[in-house]
Amino acid sequence: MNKLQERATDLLKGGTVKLIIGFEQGNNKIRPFFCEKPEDAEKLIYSDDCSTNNAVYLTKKELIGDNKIAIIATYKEIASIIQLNKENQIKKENLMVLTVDKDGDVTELTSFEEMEKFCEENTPAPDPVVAALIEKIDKMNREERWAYWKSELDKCIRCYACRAACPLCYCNRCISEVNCPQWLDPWKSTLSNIEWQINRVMHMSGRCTGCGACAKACPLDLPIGILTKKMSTDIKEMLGEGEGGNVLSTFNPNDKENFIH
Amino acid sequence: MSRIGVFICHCGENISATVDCERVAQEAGRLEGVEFATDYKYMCSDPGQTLIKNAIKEHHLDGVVVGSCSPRMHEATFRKTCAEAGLNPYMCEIANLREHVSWVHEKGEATTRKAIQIVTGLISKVQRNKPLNTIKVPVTKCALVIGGGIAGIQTALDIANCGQKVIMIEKSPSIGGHMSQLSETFPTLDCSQCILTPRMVEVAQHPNITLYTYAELDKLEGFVGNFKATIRLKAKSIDYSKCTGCGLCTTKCPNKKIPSEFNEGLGMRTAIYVPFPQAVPNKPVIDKEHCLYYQKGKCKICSKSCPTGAIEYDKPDEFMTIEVGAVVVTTGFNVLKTDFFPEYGYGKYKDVITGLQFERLASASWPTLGEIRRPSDGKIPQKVVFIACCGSRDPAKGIPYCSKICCMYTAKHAMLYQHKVHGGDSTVFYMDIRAGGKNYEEFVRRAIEEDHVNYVRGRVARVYEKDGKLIVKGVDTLLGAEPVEIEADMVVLATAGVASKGAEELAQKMHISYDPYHFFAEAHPKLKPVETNTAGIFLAGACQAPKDIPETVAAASGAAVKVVSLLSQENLVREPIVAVVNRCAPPLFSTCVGCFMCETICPYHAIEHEEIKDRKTGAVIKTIAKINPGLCQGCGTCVSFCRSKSIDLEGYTNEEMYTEVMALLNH
Amino acid sequence: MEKYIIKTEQIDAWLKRIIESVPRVLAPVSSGTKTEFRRIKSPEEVNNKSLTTTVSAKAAAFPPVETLFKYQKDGKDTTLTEDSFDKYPETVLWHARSCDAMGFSPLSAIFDWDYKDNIYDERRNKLTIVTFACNQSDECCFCTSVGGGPGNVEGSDIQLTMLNATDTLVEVMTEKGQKLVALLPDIFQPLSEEVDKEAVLAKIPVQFTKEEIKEHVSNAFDSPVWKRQSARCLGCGACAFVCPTCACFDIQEDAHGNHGRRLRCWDACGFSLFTQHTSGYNPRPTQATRWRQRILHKFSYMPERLGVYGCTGCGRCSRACPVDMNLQEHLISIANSNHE
Amino acid sequence: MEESNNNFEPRIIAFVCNWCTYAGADLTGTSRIKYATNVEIVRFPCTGRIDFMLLLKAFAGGADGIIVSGCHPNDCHYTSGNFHARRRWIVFRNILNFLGIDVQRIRFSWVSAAEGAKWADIVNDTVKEIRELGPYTEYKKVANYLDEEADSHE
Repeated sequence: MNKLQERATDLLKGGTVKLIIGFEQGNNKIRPFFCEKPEDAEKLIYSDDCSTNNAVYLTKKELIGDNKIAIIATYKEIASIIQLNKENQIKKENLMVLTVDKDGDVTELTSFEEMEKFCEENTPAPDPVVAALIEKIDKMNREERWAYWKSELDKCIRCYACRAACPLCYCNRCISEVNCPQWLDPWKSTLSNIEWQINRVMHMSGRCTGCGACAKACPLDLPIGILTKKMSTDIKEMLGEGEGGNVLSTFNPNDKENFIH
Repeated sequence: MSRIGVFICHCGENISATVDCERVAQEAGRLEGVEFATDYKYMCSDPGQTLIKNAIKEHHLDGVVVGSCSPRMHEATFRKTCAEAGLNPYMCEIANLREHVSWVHEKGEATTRKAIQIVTGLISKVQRNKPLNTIKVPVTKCALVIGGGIAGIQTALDIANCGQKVIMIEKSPSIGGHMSQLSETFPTLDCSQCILTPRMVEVAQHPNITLYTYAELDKLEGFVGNFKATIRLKAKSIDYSKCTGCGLCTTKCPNKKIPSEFNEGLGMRTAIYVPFPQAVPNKPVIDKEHCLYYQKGKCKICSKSCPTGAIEYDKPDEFMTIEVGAVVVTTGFNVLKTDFFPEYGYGKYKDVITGLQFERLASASWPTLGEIRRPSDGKIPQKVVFIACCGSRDPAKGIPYCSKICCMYTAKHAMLYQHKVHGGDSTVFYMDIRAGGKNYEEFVRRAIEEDHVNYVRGRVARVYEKDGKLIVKGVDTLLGAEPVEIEADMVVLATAGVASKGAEELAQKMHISYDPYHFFAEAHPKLKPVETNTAGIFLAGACQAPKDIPETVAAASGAAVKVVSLLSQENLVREPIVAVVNRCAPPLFSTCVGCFMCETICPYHAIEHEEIKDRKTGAVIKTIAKINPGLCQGCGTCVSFCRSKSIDLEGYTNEEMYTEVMALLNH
Repeated sequence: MEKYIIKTEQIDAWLKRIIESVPRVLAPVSSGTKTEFRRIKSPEEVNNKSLTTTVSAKAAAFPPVETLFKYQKDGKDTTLTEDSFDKYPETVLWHARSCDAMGFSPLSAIFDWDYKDNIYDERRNKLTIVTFACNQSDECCFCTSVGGGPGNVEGSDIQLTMLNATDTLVEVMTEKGQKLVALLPDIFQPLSEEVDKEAVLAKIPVQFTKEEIKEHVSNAFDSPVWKRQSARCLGCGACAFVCPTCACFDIQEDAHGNHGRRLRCWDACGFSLFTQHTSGYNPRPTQATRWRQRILHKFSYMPERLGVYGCTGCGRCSRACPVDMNLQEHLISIANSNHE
Repeated sequence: MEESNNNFEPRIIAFVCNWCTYAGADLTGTSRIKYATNVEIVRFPCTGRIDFMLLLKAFAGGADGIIVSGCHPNDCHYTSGNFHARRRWIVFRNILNFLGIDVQRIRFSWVSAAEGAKWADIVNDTVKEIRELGPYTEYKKVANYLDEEADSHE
């Protein structure tokens, strides 16, 4: 057993935590793993190749209950945990955040300061593919952009995997499920597919941690991740960093724009 | 199925001249859910209103759309009409066919078409409207006045004289504020204390006013009509029920070298002290910072000398919670100290003083009995220079605004000096003379023409000492920027009026806004000058911006009327246009997920946390947002921000607005 | 059943003729990194290399959204209009797989269970399915474990099997299939000698039998297995939307004031609101209960009530799942369990 | 359906706040300043209340152009609603633009209760501009998804 598995075994045996959310080897890919029994700890692996952001499970009451749990976290999970905490969605006293370094050593991040520091030190390099695609679309004229997105989003089957995979899409009732009024047509249509993505991006404004789980979850591999990425980059440019990941519910009297006459 | 009534007003010919009102009514009548539609010459007239009332009753209407002038004109009228006929007034919508249609378009098909569209949109909206009831908030019939200067005194007396209770708190040991420090007042030169002290006494003796001096606001919670204020009663170290105010202790106190606040540091006081002879209450407090007993543990001379045994050293600060319906903030201002101006002597020349210090020198209650003697050696200054706009109107000093009172008091100072020092020579350096006010300009002219004060338009570059004289180097811009140099005996700086110390902190405690200079912000610069953005909190006096006494008193009386009109109501009746967080059946209870990102969006701090608890165990199931209807003003910013659409705005709900937009487009 | 041999290089000519003759031909087309059934205008558009499309072929007869009827209100009168069936085009589903073809039988069983769903039936009847037998497979495929196979002809009107570099076996199962052959009859050579079709098919090992699964799950309603298996499930609808047999739909109103239409659109039992009552009560309150429903419906309720299993082993759900909820793996674990 | 731009009459919905722009438009009326009939006003308490979804819905409902208008910065009746709205529009407009939605069709403005003439100008300018852009056909087309032959989507 490696150090992670040993630590996990100890935590579960000693009853420190009821559950450890981590990773295991799945079919050709790394997948989330819920480890409840010490004897399962040997299945735990550490990898930042998992397409899922496991912080998504931290807001699922049916899984967590009021138990103390541990999460084996990569940059993605930690960035989301920080944001979830700002949004009052985390009970810190019930959550143990564990990271594994290059040597396999397990470290517990006990405070949000430590988590912030971890994120600063481990910020992944931007995805060049995403950047290239954004650049490509930025260079298109408006008609081309519309044609591009119309054809891409026309494919969307509205399975909402993008929503389900996002740790920050934790609403009990999503706007897509509101029917008085029916903001979004609940059926697949080009318009409501586009509107859905606009809503997703607006709702993520300033909150998105850029983990990319939405895009990776899309069964049709639609380029929806670049929407949030583009929004995050531009928001920083247009409005600055925003306070506490909270861009649309704060303001600066000196916000600059050039389109209000 | 709805039963909507549509009433199209011709407004004489104001609407019907360009809109085919009859056709609008006809087309509206064909829409689904419309039970009755008609047009009439003057819908707001008595017969017009009767027509509406009769139709409501006869056709059992459950919603009304009136196509008429702007809702800003007659919405209240028609809502009242509906209410009189038994229909909930919020089931009435106004289509603006006059200001937005007939008056801005030529006669024609397009104009009538637009009128029909607008009416159609509102018919759809009103079908989604819900009956709303005005919100009643009980009112605690007592006002809190923070600050006992002239603003607070005037406010408190006006409120109290209307029969309402007032609690006044003042952070210093006596009320009176800056006005009590002044010598004479412009433009009449009557004695400040003579007009003020009777009012101070009146405050102390008024049956409706409870005065707490040496007291500060610690916390303010609640909302209009229902504030809960926590007051810190700073320990005075004296039992006022025993103290007779004989003053023996103050004569015995060994520490006599403490700069007196009242005398702006020009005079000294003891550690146990009454700030000034006319103080209200006229009983001492112990200044712990300078008291030998508190600092070194030894002395107690005051205690030994007190004939009634009123000294109590060990009493801590106390906290008192009071419930009030309204708050008036009258915390006044400060003036910049001279050390703010290195070019004028850096606070190092004793004879460079502020205007407020000059007030003390010229005051009849000063040891010289009003004879002007300079601080350094007590000589009568033969040459005095007054420098206006010290800091004010100087963005480089961080004070771009005009302090407003300086022009007048500088004229007054120069005049007083000329009156008191015969043959004295006074010069005023000024940028502009701003003497707007009743008898103000005449006053300044008098100083110049009758009292021969030398007014020089120009700025002073430097003041420095040379051979016992203060050399004032300036420029006279009216004489072609001619340099001017004056050898003065004393220099008086009209230093800028600034927000009082701690204003920012106080504003944050009360959730009221303030400007970049920490002056408190009024709700509207013209139409709501004494209101703040927080309902139930009012402003008066120089805490809002530099103000002179007449202005302060006027504002104070204005604020008092606002308070009285609020307190005279049993219940506050508020428009029910407020935001609400939805509630639904368990296990969800509300679609609100409690992210509380809406908290920062609300300008009124109306969003609170509500815990939903298990009925049996009391365990918290979830925490959701709750809008305090007493605080919410109905802007709806939270509504459009909420991601899960868990907040809605009564009167402008998501469904109502969505339906109206879609109906306008006939979609 | 008729069997022919066709030169592989001539297939495109045949397809071209089909495209010219049939109003709508759907075939796998590359779409970004994925392959999907799309309407094609020429044989070149077809992606012959793909194993399966992400989304199944069910949309050919059960589109993601379709109009049931339209209404127009005039004052107090309402007029309903149903779409004419002529609107539904004759369609050829080209280059489908056995598992796609097999999927239409559970779909039909659901839509025609008690009430005959005319709209579905009409679309289904106008559909001719040309499958290509699989000579490759991936780790998600398990058709052989649920009664299908890479060369299974159930549901196909025609099945093509590439025998070698030049020759393709053509098995014509139905009259509909025969009609397609008749479009270019000259290229089809009658089969002169028996060919070994099995030899060229992908080898997909049988892991369990569907009957075995049925027996296990039918007694496992209260088993903890559901919670364990579904722990990582995110509750999206990807598996249901790509599934060839998932037929859950929602009835929606597309209302615009005085006119509108009633629609049928895809829904998914994995969504938490799928069974949410107006009262707030949800009989399937957790993902575990929703996962159980999914498995039981396919492997217990459907065979019991409709005599057909709701799974073709196509593996699409496993490929689409963002968290690797591998159906085959879960079914193997169920098959190996002892009624927990 | 396609109209030629010459006799094309755009449909424009104006989303305005009650305290500034609505009152400003009232002043346009009291001042008897004439403007184009193509704009219909929807009254909101504050620009902060204007949901970005309503703008999208207006396009979906067939609007060719949109006006959004409220109090000038620092003049908001509710202190900061317009500041919040401004941020929202900055982000929203950016996203729409990236998606290729024609942001030229949304005119944002500040019109105070005293700017009756400005309101007339804004309406006339917007109508002129939208008339030049023509009907927003491409958006209407996706909005009418179900009108298209449904099977052609597959």
